[in-house]
Amino acid sequence: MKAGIGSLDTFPKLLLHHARARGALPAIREKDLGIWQTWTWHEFADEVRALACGLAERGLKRGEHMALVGDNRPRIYAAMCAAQCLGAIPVPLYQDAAAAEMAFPIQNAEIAHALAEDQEQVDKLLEILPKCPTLEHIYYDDPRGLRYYAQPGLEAYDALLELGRAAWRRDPAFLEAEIEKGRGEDAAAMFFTSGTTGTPKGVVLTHHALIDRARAAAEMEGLSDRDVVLAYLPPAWIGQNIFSYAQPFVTGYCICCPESAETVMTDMREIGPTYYFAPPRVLEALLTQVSIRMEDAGAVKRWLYRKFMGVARRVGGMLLDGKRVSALDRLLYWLGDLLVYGPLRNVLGMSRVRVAYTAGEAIGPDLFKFYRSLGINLKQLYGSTETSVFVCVQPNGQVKPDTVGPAVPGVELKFTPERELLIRSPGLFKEYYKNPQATLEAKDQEGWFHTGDAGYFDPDGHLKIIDRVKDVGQLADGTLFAPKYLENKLKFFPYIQEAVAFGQGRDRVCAFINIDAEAVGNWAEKRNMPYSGYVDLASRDEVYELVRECVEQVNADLAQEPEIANSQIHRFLILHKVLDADDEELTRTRKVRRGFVAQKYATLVDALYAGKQSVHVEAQVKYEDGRTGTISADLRIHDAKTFRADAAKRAA
Amino acid sequence: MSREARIGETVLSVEKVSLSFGGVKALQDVSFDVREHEVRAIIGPNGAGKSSMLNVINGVYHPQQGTIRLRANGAWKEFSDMDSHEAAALGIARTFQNIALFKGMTVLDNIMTGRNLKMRASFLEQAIWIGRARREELKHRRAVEEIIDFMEIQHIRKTPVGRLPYGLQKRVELARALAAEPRLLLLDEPMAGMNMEEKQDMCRFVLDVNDQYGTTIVLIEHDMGVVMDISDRVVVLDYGRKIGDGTPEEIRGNQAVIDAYLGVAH
Amino acid sequence: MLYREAGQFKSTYAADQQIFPIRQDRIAVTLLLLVAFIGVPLFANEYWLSAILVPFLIFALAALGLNILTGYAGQLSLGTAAFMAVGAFMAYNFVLRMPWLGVIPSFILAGLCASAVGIVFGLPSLRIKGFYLAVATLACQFFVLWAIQRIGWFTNNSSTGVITAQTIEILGHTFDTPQSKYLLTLGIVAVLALLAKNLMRSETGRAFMAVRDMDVAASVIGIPMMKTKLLAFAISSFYCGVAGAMYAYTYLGTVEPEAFTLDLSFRILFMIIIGGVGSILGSFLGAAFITLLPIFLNVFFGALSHTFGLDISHAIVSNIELMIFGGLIIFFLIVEPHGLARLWQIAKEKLRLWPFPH
Amino acid sequence: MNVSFFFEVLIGGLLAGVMYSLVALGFVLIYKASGVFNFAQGAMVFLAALTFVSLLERGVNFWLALGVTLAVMVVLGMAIERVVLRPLVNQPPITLFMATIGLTFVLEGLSQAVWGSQPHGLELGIADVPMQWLADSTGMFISQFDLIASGVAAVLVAALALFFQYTRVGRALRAVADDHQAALAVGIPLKNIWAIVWAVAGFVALVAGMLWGARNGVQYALTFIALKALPVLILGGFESILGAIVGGLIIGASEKLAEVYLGPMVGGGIESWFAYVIALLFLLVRPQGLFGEKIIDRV
Repeated sequence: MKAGIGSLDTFPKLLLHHARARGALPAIREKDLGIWQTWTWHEFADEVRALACGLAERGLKRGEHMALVGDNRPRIYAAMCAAQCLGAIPVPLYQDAAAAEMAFPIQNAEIAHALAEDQEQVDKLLEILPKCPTLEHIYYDDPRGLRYYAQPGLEAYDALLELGRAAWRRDPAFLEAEIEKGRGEDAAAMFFTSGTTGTPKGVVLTHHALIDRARAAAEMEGLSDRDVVLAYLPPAWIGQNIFSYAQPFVTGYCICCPESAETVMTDMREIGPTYYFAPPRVLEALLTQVSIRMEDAGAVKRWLYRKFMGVARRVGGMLLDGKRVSALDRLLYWLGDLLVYGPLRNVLGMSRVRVAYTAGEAIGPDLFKFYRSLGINLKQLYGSTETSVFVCVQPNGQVKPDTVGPAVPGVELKFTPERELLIRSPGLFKEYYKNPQATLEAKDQEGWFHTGDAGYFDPDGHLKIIDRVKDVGQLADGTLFAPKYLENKLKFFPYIQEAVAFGQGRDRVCAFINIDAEAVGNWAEKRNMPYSGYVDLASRDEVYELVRECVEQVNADLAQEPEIANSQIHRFLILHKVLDADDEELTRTRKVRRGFVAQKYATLVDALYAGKQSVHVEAQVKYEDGRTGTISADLRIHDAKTFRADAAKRAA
Repeated sequence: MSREARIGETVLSVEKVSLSFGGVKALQDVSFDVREHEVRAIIGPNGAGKSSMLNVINGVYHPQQGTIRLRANGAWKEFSDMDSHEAAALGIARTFQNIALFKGMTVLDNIMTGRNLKMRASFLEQAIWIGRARREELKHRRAVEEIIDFMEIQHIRKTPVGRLPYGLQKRVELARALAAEPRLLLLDEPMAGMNMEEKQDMCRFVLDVNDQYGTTIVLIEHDMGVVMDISDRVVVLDYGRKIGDGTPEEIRGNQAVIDAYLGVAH
Repeated sequence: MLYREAGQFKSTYAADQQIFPIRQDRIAVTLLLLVAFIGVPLFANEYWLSAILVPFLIFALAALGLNILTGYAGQLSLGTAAFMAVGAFMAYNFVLRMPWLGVIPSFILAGLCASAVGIVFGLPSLRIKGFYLAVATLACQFFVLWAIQRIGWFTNNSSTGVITAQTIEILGHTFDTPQSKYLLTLGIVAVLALLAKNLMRSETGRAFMAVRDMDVAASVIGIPMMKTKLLAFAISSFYCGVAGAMYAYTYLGTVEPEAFTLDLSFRILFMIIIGGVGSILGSFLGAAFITLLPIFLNVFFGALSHTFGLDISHAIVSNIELMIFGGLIIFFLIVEPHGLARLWQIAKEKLRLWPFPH
Repeated sequence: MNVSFFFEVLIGGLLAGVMYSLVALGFVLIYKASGVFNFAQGAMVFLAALTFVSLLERGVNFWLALGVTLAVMVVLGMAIERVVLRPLVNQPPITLFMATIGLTFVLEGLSQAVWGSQPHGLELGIADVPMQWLADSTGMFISQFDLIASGVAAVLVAALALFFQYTRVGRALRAVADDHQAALAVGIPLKNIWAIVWAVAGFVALVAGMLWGARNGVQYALTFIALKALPVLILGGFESILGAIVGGLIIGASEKLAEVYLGPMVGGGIESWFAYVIALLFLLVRPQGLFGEKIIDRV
């Protein structure tokens, strides 16, 4: 389907449109200097124009790339659009990436211009400068600490803006013409996917792809210029960018940038977004926080919370889906809303949320139901960088915890015999930058994108994703082994932060566990158990006991599901360190890199299967400041009870 | 332009100052000068008269002998006896060894008090909250927010200072002093009682203040590492007398200073 | 719980610094004002208006005055009643001798006279602190009462020292019913409370608090000690003076100097201790508490003697009242030195975070 | 001007001053030991006198009544230490001061609730008449009662001075007054000391109550004598027994002289405030009082 997107076929054109149509409405807010500083669409357009002219003066040309390194800041988004005005392609980079990780994209795209948020980011760029000879211009937003930097080509954003304003006054027609030259088929942005293996790939997305998908989803949810979004995830991630750039440019809604990472909770409460997006790990962290804070509450509040959360679990989701509920339950839910759910939504900043999405990985059904039972319209979404996000979305009233909904209008789906999902959509990426080989592997001649995800449709036509095709394996006896599925089940317990399951080609399943230091720490304090830190906590008998109970509960659940009843976890150990993206054990989006972990901790895996009771480890860890150190510990391995899978036997 | 190149003419000169309390001689015949934009450290063993020296400079104590000369707006002002709020009006701000915040007020209000000298509205205008009073209040709020941003204390701006941990209180106190936009900033042991990380942060703030606002800084500090790192010149006091004056390198090699430090059992 | 603040964000400093930044508070205060200005005069009976609400408002204003001096600027005063006396008798003289002036200007001038007295007796505060100062303010209490009793001019040479307040007439309208007196009192108190709030949230208020919390530091950042302290005395006395004028005009009608004894000063001090030192809301809460407690006790002991047939004399009740007042003061100082206002603040904080405990 | 009349007034004033000193002494004792400015001292005087006189009126033997009253005051002192002061330890002095104002109300209410609020006469067997021999020889009319009362007060002061100087408890008290922390460190039981001090202050209150009660009657107005003692304290300093005595004499004398020579000019009744004005004027010159030490703000 080749639905037209009209004459406003690029983001700069959309911007000018909003500046005309709703110039006085807020386009972007930022908590800065104590208040929400606001740019209207008109002001934002002015800023973009000036910046574009400034960049042109400094030599940014059509087809070139420009790097953007920083947190969610109005100026980062302004620069994104300014580059697009000139036909250049913005490349947002993860602001928390190490300097070395930034080198590849800059070399790969031969980037000459970069905007850095502050001294920290400038330092990183200067560090890799010898490896990136193309990088000539580094602009910085916050001048603090940069006064004595003598690097040529280093220039303040404000200076660039001044330069641009002067140029704009001299020749306003230049920019108009440049914007007019833009076409929907042009590349709009390039996002580097972290990639669970190998080097990152630059995913090139066109204006058409992004605008088309953003609009399809916006129409489906009835988004308008009255909506408000909090931009708090890395702008280099498509999952944030689509909500804080593409969709506001399509609908004209306002995005809000928090003051800092530490104040996201408070800022969210102040803003009260109407449209919200959070990956499951954020929702999980929030729930953990709710549970911990509620444990500190007085007896009356705890009783109220327990009672009414029970009511909510029973009928909250049904009420949200518009199903029939008895009058008594309605009354109870109304009371609960007054005493618990309403205030809870309020302190979480979710009072005004009309539509909330979660995506990126599977979400525990209880976690998912928790938010829905509170009356928050949380829905699942399926998509990826290559598809401009929106592939499947659960429509209102048809929300299930274990599927991601039917295809969004315009998207075609089908499966290969190996259960791999294929997608054809106007939102598909153009190519992997300078990587025709990979492009060809991912997108076939007929335009089908091979997702690498395994799944199937349920009877209602909703897509259900189990795992990555390459990760879905078999135990030695040939039964299905879906490690991610197991891990997600484990991670739903508040005490377990991360889990890694092994079993491919083995006779049984074993697992690594990362405990949640905060939740378990709290639990320990309640029991007057002194401890010195994560490592100490992770080696306690009591904690092993706690985790064992969780594992056994998962086993009991698994015993109910015929296909994977054999995947019950027989043995586990609690890892001596927290898996960390800095140690490459997780991706930047915090997904476990299972292969890497298995390799790195091969001795531990062997010990699990060899039936040993304990194993000695020594591990290198990288601290935040870049230093490395060694941890050594004796890890104990515990057995967990497994359950007879009656159903499985009967099925067999 | 490098940092050193910004250091200019003398802005403060302490000449033969003596101070005593009922027979106890806190300072005897102390003279030294401070140049524009420099970071000047005063060091010495406990009881050497360091805090007294700061108290003399900003008018909390009045020396029995000697004068202080301060260059303000291109002209020299000479004084030996003035009130501390007059010193503030001349552009001298300071922090205290034992934190002297206003415990019952929020961080924001504490820092706002630092701008009291810049407010012109009468109390009647303030009571009615219109016109100049309101404008001033909003204008100075913005200026204070810049300082809050600078000192990275956004997350606590509305917290009563009494509830803050020690390290943050020190930071708030520095912020309050900065709010006055002083030309001369006196810091009395800004890093006392801090852990390593807090000390590093505070050093960075002191240097940033010096860089960004060009403020001349006189500081008392015990941690010799810190003093050697961040100060341009150092004065050494012992028993109320000056026993050394020069760059950190010179002080390191000064025998009198070494003796003074070895002589006391700290 | 009732505070639903999500989505209430500030995009200007003006919005951030308003008196009630939370929408729910603005609604509650508006409702309260509507009830006070419209509901109460319509429905309250004469006893409630004249014997409870009017004195409550007047005491609240006096407590507010004392709170400015003691709670905000940290200077303890035991001479509140004297400033009220100045206000009452000077208002009487202004109305008597300059009838063309009008009542409201007379009240203002009377307040200014109290300010002048306040400044004179505030002078010692430049040299002394704490209870030395408190004792010094006693001098004001005794001297002022003596002067009013001995100098005939103040009482228009009334042989008994008793004065009778003239009828209040503003712009041709006579305030002689309980309703109209209540409304006049309420109007004046509301306006003055607003002015006090504004003052306390701006530079003057911060200077007061700075002097209270740490005077050396205040001086070092440039706050002039003399001006600030004397201003605190002047403003505080002004409020007490106006309260005194209304005490004579809208509450008692006829007053004698003995109405303004040290006991009254203590009573008002108790209001701010119980209500909350350094809080405008506290002045009102404290005044309400101290005004209502005796009424409550009378009713309580009345019921007690009725049910058990005990004969509890008035003397006993008033002595028990003394003990309860004293006991409450000690209790509050030990348990909650910031009084009812802090309790309200804690409760509000809980409601804002509900269901979380912190 | 009549010289002998002047001396008569002066001596009368000085004798009255001794009585002021007696009350002021109660304040100083407590302030020295616990840093509390006990506004309730006046109420304690009232309570002591009222208890004593009520017991007498109920036919109790003089010495027994004295003993019982003393016991009441000691118990009260300890109760105050336990209930009021201990929970407020480490609070700013002004808070403690306000607490004692509250205490004043409690004590006043308590004494009247127990003993009733009607005034009582107290007869100690000393007539308040001029001493004839003195009047005959010098022409000055000096009250016999005043003289004896002063004598009692002087003995009491001397006894207290000896107590402080020569007893173990007295030395501990002085140590506590100098430095609480240090006293704690060397093992002086602070709480016991406070209780003792309050008990001693109760005793002083009893003596003052008896003397003042005998002179003016035992009634509510007795509480106001505390207000008389306050200017004495400002003048003499809160920490000095000597200051209380000298201050009392100065206030007593100047007040009487002013009343006689200045009073008629301004309409009389200036006793109520004149002492305060003297104290205030004095403060402007010497903020630390007669014998107080200069305080330097350490910053």
